[in-house]
Amino acid sequence: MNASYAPGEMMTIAASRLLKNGDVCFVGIGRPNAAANLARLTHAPEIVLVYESGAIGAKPATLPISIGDDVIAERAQTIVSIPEIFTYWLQGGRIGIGFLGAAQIDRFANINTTVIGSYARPQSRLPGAGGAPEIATHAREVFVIMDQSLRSFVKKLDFLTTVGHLDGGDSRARTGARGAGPSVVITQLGVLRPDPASKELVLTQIHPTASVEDARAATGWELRVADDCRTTEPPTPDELAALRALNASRAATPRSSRL
Amino acid sequence: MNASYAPGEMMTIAASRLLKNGDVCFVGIGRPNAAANLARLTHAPEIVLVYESGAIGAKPATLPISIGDDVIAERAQTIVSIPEIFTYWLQGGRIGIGFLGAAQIDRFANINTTVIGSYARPQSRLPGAGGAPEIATHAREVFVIMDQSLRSFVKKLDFLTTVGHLDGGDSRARTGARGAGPSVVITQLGVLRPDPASKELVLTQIHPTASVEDARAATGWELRVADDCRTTEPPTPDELAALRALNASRAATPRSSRL
Amino acid sequence: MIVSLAEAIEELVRDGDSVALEGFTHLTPYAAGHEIIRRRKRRLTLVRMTPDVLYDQMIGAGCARKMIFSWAGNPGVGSLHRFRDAFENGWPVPLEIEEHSHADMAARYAAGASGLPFAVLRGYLGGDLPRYNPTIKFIECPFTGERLAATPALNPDVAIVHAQQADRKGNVLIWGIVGIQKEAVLSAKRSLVTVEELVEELEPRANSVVLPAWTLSAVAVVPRGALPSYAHGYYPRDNAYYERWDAISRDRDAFGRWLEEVVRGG
Amino acid sequence: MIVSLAEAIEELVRDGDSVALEGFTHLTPYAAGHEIIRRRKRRLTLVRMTPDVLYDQMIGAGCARKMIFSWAGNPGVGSLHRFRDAFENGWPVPLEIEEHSHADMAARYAAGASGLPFAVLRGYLGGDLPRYNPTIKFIECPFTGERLAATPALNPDVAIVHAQQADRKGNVLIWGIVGIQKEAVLSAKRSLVTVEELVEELEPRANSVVLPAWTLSAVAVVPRGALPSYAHGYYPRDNAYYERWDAISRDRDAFGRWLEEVVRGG
Repeated sequence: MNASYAPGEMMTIAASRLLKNGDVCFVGIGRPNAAANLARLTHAPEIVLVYESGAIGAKPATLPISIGDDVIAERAQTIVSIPEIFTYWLQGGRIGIGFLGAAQIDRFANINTTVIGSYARPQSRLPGAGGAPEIATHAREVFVIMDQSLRSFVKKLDFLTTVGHLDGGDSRARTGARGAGPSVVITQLGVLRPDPASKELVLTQIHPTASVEDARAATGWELRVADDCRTTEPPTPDELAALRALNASRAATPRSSRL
Repeated sequence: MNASYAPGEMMTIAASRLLKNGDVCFVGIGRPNAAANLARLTHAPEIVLVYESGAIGAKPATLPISIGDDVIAERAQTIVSIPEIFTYWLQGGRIGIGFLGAAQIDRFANINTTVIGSYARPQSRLPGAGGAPEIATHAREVFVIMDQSLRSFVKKLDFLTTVGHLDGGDSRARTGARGAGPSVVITQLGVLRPDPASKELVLTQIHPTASVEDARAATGWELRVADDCRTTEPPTPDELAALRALNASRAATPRSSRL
Repeated sequence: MIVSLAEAIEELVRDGDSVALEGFTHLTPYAAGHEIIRRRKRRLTLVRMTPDVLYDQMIGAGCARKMIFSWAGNPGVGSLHRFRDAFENGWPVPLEIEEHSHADMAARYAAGASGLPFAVLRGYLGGDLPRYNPTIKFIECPFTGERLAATPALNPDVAIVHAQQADRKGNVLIWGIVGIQKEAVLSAKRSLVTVEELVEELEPRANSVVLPAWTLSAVAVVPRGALPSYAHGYYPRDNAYYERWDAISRDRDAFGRWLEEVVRGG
Repeated sequence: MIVSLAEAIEELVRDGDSVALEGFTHLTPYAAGHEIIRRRKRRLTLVRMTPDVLYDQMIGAGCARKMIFSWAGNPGVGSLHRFRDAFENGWPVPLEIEEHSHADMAARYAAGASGLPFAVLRGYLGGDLPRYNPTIKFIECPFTGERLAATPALNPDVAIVHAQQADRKGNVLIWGIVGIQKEAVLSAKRSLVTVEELVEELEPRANSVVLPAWTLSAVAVVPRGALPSYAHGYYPRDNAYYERWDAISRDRDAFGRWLEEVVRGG
């Protein structure tokens, strides 16, 4: 079977491949959650999933809709309070990978999840910081997964919620942030990684469903492309099957309710 | 039955009478522990005993030897970590009565549990601060129970481990301490309470086994005696029986062990 | 100690109070929030790490003049339209906001519960939040000289949380995702816990939190009091409710009809 | 991950290290401390809230050059005579001390576990400890101006604790008085947990602490490894041992005989 697949599926699968067995991953909601659980159900059964709701070593039986769902609690190794998860576990430097989504990103992988437009008069009001600023500060490295478009890959963020590589170079390290910052950005078009010196995001992989031109056209700055930019391996049938089963497991809640 | 009793028994019983049903009492080891548990087993069954080992609502079946004993853990309402007991519970202002022992006390109920003699060349090295400084700072009031003698009731402490009323008057309040400080000192001779204005300890009760002269002779400063200094009610047979049963319950550990 | 929900809200929540109805996805105290709406409490400062549909409802009903938070949204669905209407258009009353990160809010509650005036965290360096929120300051470590964020302790006038069980004396047991509920209660001047049921004896289990009766102002028995959020061991989250809220909340009239129904005793 | 005690101590504890063997009456890691004596580790900074007989033994054996603590004694019995001999007479080697209060030490461990460089507490105002301990400083709250104590985070080179159980992957379960063990482990650069037994599956219960294997450097199975202290659910405290220690520790020769026996493999 060599089923066709959606770009979003490629994105989640490409992200899940980057997670290794035994990694300790602080999982944001949405695509990070799907990718991290896909990794756990495929090649990384011993991955340690940590959720900001306080669950450590979570093994959700179905895909949680929110990071505080009961399926996250039910088979977690332990559950701690929210102050503890952010102090002893995240700020304490115990997290290997912080896995985030984002609404806007710039060329140095700084992230906006606060507002599009002005703060006082938003064009679109986003949820805000949540755990992201400190996840990005303290995790040893950060993965970002998000849709790539001219709306999201912008020259200048409307609001700098979460510091990635700040102004590039060593500007992030000079803030005192202990983790190394974003090491990879996965989109529906490809994979970007910061240049080791300048920290500017460089396209290093393009998915089979997209072209380098697509990626350039979906980026609000002049996108750098690696000389050795390679094509992502397409999803294997096993990966696709596992991802689809995971998505199908998401709680359907047919129960009616008064509003 | 009107059994005779030891001054130490009178002291513990006099202290236990000061604890009321429903009080939340942070219990130090030694006599505070005996007095608090006696209160729980007699007139104050709903007293809430909190131990710095993290036990909240402890109801030890036998008298614990140390504040971390298993009998404290076994029937406690909940057990929290040591950082939590000192932050959310003690410093958070949830403790009504801090109940302390002491090696030395001065006329303003300041306490030394660190050293007799000089710090570098101790004549007697005591255990140190433990939880006492913060218990005395944060509890709404503080009870002190200790033997009264010229060695212990001193004009000047060798070391000020735990602030009582500091230099008297409002000097304690000016440190920023939130609790009201020591409200009573119970000894084998009687009971002392701070003068409302000067905060100097005043003898307000004398036990039937002692005289005011005994108390004066066992005090290293000129002891003030209240005009209405009264004689403590002697132990009732029930109180004595309960205290003796409690003391007898102390773990005997007949088990031999290699050293 | 154990009172009706109506009594508890009337007694404990006063116009102008800062009120934290906490719950991290799990155990959101919806019934209590709806009672606040019904009793027409006004000018509240609503505090919560993750304001979701409940605060959208309370804001739409005109209960709030300010919201302090770190993540506001209808999880998995989208924006909070009543919140946006209040913040952007002042409808039905103007809403001020004060925004932090989760780590900060958690530290602020913990500081409040600990009797400290402020919290310290490694964070915010380089980001925009401190430019918009003057309560975020920076201090130097007196030992290393490092620059750290400092924010004021949270001590709400009232904290309200929902829990699974209380015993007849009013001791409370919470399990599953325990979130920030303990800290919210211990940081507040007054507190109310609504519970699914009264039991003869609490049986603490792994990862459970016990709140002794003497740390609380009141307990009210409100079965299904967390719906449409979930109560671990009792009922699942009603995800459809959150989805339906999107349409209702987008429209002032549809919201008005929802509100009338709640006020009538829904 | 799961190694012998001898291997673990040899690998993890290095001459000159700061070492925290924690346990608040409960679960004191005696076997590990005796192994440190046997392997003749030297110039250690011994950190513990409540140093008792174990640290007296390690100090008498010449392992330590400094002790950081908040309450030192043989609980219910009296002084630590080997500690006094080292501090007052430099026997067998001079011992420096650094003294705090419990609340401070607990806050220092918590700060260390939290990746913060210092801890803040309300305390010490008016007392003598800050005059003798220059690591206790005072800072001003940036919001209220209040004066608060600040002390440096504890991040020992090694933390050693004893627990009831581990599973075969090295995940650890502690219950009963959980004390400061979690914070000690999470604050340390390296860590060893000795356990009563290996079990197929951990069963967390009320008030228990789970330390995932990936937070630890090593686990060693050492049944009765906390004796003469107690292990909740396994054995009671051997109070007679603590009483007998008083006579042994008062006398250098009696102590020397005890030491020989331990080194021979007691």
